[in-house]
Amino acid sequence: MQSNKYNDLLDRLENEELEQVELGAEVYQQLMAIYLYQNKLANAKLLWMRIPDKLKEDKELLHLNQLNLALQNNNFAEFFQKIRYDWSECVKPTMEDLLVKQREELFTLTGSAYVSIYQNNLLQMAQMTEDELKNAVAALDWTREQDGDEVIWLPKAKETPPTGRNDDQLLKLTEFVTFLEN
Amino acid sequence: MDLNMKPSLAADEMFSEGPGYMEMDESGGATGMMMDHLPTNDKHVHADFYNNFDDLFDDDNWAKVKQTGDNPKQ
Amino acid sequence: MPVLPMPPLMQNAIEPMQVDAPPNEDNENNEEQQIVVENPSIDLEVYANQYNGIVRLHRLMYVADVCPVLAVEALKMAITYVQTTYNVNLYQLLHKRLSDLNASNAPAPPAPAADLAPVPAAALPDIAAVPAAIALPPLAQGQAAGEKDSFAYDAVWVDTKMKKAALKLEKLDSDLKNYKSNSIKESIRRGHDDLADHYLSCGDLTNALKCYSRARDYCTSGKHVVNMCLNVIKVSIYLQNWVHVMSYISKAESTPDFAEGSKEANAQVHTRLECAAGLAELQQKKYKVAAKHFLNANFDHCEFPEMISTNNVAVYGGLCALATFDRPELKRLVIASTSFKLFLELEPQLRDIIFKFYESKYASCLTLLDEIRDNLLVDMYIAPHVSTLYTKIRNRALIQYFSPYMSADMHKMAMAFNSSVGDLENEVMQLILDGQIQARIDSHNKILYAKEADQRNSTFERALVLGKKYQRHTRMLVLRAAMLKSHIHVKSVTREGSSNHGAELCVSAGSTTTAQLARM
Amino acid sequence: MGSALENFVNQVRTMSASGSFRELADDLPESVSLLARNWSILDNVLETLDVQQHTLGVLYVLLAKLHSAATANPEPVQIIQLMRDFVHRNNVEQLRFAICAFYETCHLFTDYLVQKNLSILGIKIMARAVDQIRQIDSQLTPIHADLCLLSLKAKNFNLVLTYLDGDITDISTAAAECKTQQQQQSQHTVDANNDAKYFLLFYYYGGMIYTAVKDYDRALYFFEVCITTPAMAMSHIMLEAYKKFLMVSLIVEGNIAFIPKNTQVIGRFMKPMASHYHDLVNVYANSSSEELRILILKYSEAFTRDSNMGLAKQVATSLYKRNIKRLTKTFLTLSLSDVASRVQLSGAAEAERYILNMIKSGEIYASINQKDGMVLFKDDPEKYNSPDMFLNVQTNITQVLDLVKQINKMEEEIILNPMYVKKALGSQEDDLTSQHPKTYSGDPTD
Repeated sequence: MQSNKYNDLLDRLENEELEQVELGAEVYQQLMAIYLYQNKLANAKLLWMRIPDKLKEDKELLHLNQLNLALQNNNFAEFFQKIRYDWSECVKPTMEDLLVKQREELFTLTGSAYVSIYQNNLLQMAQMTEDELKNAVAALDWTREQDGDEVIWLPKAKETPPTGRNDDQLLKLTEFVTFLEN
Repeated sequence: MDLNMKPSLAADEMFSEGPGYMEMDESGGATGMMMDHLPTNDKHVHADFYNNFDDLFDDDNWAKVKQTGDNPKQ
Repeated sequence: MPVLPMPPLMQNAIEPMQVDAPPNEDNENNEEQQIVVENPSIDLEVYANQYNGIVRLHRLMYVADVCPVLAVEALKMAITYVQTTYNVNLYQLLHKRLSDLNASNAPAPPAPAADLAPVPAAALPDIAAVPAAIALPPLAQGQAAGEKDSFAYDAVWVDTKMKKAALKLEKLDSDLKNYKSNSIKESIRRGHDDLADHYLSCGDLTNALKCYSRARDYCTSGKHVVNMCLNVIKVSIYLQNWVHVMSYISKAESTPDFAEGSKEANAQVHTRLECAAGLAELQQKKYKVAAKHFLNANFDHCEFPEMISTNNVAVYGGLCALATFDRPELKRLVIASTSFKLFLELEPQLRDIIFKFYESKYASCLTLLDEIRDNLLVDMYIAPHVSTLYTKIRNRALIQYFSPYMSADMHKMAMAFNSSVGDLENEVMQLILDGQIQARIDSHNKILYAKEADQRNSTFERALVLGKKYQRHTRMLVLRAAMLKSHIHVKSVTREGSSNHGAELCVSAGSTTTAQLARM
Repeated sequence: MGSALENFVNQVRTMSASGSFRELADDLPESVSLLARNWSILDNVLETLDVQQHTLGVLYVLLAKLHSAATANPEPVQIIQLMRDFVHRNNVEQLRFAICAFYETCHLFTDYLVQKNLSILGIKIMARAVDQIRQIDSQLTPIHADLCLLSLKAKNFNLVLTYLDGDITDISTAAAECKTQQQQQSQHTVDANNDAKYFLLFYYYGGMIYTAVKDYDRALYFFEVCITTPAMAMSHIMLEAYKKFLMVSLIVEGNIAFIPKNTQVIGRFMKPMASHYHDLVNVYANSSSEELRILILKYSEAFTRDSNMGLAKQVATSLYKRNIKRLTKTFLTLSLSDVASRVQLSGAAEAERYILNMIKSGEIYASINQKDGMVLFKDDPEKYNSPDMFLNVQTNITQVLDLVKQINKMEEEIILNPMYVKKALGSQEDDLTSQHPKTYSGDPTD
């Protein structure tokens, strides 16, 4: 799956933190970015609490921490606003992945959680322009309604693809059958 | 020691709303008596155990609180 | 104003021991907020005449307590009636209350005094053991017209009655003493009963109870024993000692030759016991059992003015049944019951209510119930239970109303139960949470949908939960075994302090076997 | 080096070479005070010893170094390096002869790091120490608590969680270890309650770690073990665990899960000392968020002093959620403003935010209709017919079967135990004579 894309890097960084006496801001930035990407918000919070005070003035770390707060409170508007930032090289790829992943999750959530939603609320949450919204929604075949001057979207829930794990089931059944036969 | 203990816990008793363990106080009946007449100061132990941590369970203002980092608060 | 134990004036002032707290301190008293009844439609005269003896006095005083409109009339009737008994203290008590009432009414326009403060018995001047004639403040110049004098404080009556009472007491006492000296059982027994009757008339309940029960040792026949039980039951009801009432009922029923006697007398005693049991169960909130007792009463043998009236049996039995019986029971035991039908004829309104309930005409049934509410609130035995019984009846109606539906329009339902949709929503919500209805409320469209639980899903769900619980419990047991094996328990710090010695001194929380096992 | 130290070194070298580790282990405790006095030249002693061959010797030098750290005031990094080197290169067979001393060294090392704010550097070392000393993975040792303390102090739980997740089936205690080795215990471990202390600390600190990472079920399990430990006196660890147990119980179950009757310690000692927390439980039961908010405010000083204020706020949030969940049991649809008023939230907007969060976290199944300003509560979509569910049921069954096998294994151990057999047979004989033979359950725990 996507989310363990950074696991090896993560292990290395976590190990480094346990052994080095003095750590630069960069290790913490990368760790924080990966925790956010893997949605391990509790780890991100604890990481922030153990960062030495003098490093807490680092602008990028502060920014990353605000992203964590936004995610923790499901404050989508603030998250999508704050993620637009001139990230340093060591975290740029992770941040891009994070944006894609969070946007996708937002539309999946809205698909299942809303019968109808005002367009401007959705724009506010996703921090998108109307056009961006249009093509984001195109693939999801949501129906659009006009109520006076208000545009309303009627989202449709995506069918969750069945996880192809019924081969274990098959295995178990064959075991039962063989057991019964002899 | 009379080995004839309570009949083994019937299945439903095990899963009753609150799973009752072996009734320690019945077999360890002596604990009840011993407790009564010991003066209270004997009753408190481990008073000095290390419990000086920041509040790790606060979800809303952990970012603003001035982090004490590792240094102990005493 | 301190909340008074219910009803305050019940206790007779003579018994200082009685003054502080009524014997049965059950929680009924603290639920009792002082109910103020606005406009009961009962005719006090007719109501009071159904009873005699202490019951009439207690009921009249209760009416005076709760119903400002009838207070004066009730007190006056009580005073005239008490004058036919030796209960001097109650007379003084009642008179004091009447004068207070008139005093508080006098300046105000004839409208009923709003904050009628019943005189707490405890506040009365402490009456010395020997009832000496106490000088009462000269009667305030009440403005009450002609009949003022007939209710003026009659000191003469008080003196004569007291002397007569004392005299009679002495006579009965001496009679009893010499009966005992020549030890004729029957006359001793009757002596005790007479003495007890006199105490009762004086309003001295405790001594009356003592004498009646002492008669037990001199009973020579089953009939006597039953008689003694009935007396004790009667006084216990006045004292509201319901546990005592119940025990003597079972004593009476288990008396060997209770069954022989003539069919006639037998039926009467039987009905009397049923009514007493009904009253006791009602006070202990066991409404279904109480209903069953009242339904067993035999209409032709139901003359017990010293305990309960036939109307009471109809009302108490009918209401309790309506609140606790399901439809088949209501039909079989009440509506179709030939014996109870006679009782219901005395209370046509209640009969209509029961029939309307059964015919699911809930709106009119509930309106009728509201109409008779005030009349019930003046009745001292049913008053504290009215609100509970009414809620039970209303819930039962709601459940039966919805049972045939897959979905019901809540506006219609609200009208059927004369309540707003909002209140109905809350009521139905509570019924769903209590598991009394399987339904869900569509609050947006105000429709109530029936909803059966999916058995297959809930079985799977419960099985998985059980599995998790089993695993957690077993893991904890395995850990516990390890703890016992390695003596993990918190010892109190003993003076010696050396760990080994410590372990010996106090018995390990585990059983001694494990201690020996470990030293193996 | 002084002559005394010289023969210490010779003793260590000769006895290690000859393999008589038992005798060496018995003699070494006497030289601790000697070594501690010569703290300044301990480094040279270390140079003469090799961790691999003279594990016991090096251990006692380390112990002495830690004992004298206050006066010697060595460079922390040096101590850390020494300890790291020891746990990685020591010879376990030799170490097994002085387990008590090893436990004590680890305790002192942990206290040293905590005091110097270098807990994070001790985590890997202590994890390695635990791996080394425990005989089987499911054995609990006194130094597990040290690992938890360091992780808590450092707020870094990635490593310790693996030690917390496993089940414990056996416990190694200093008392048992020292008795078998007849070593006279140094002052530190003589306190009768020490083993209980480290046991309780493991479960208390473990409970806190699980609460920090929001694994409340596991946290509840740990706290429950803590407060149901048999006790003749009230341990303050149990008291703090009891307070957190009450709060986590509210978050997980909505009421007090259950407290087995066999703990009079709770009823008589803990309840009065945790009255604020009991008030919290009682008010929570009234399901009024407003009342709860006022109570938490009122006791905020006491909760903050116990560092439980964060948990108290989580309890408050859990009540809002519980009340919303209750609505799903009775309503099919409900306006958002009704939700807000029934659950005492500020308004429809906040109600929508709570509901959205709960949909996202899977706590409820619902969908919001912004146009009509209402929410539609749906049934749990789980129909128990998917392959994943089949697998879930399957794994549950295998777990249960494993547990049953384990219980049977334990029972066999007990039944073969001669002492037990004598007891069992003994009681049946006199039973035959006195009354009819009584059955007995082979209940391992009693």
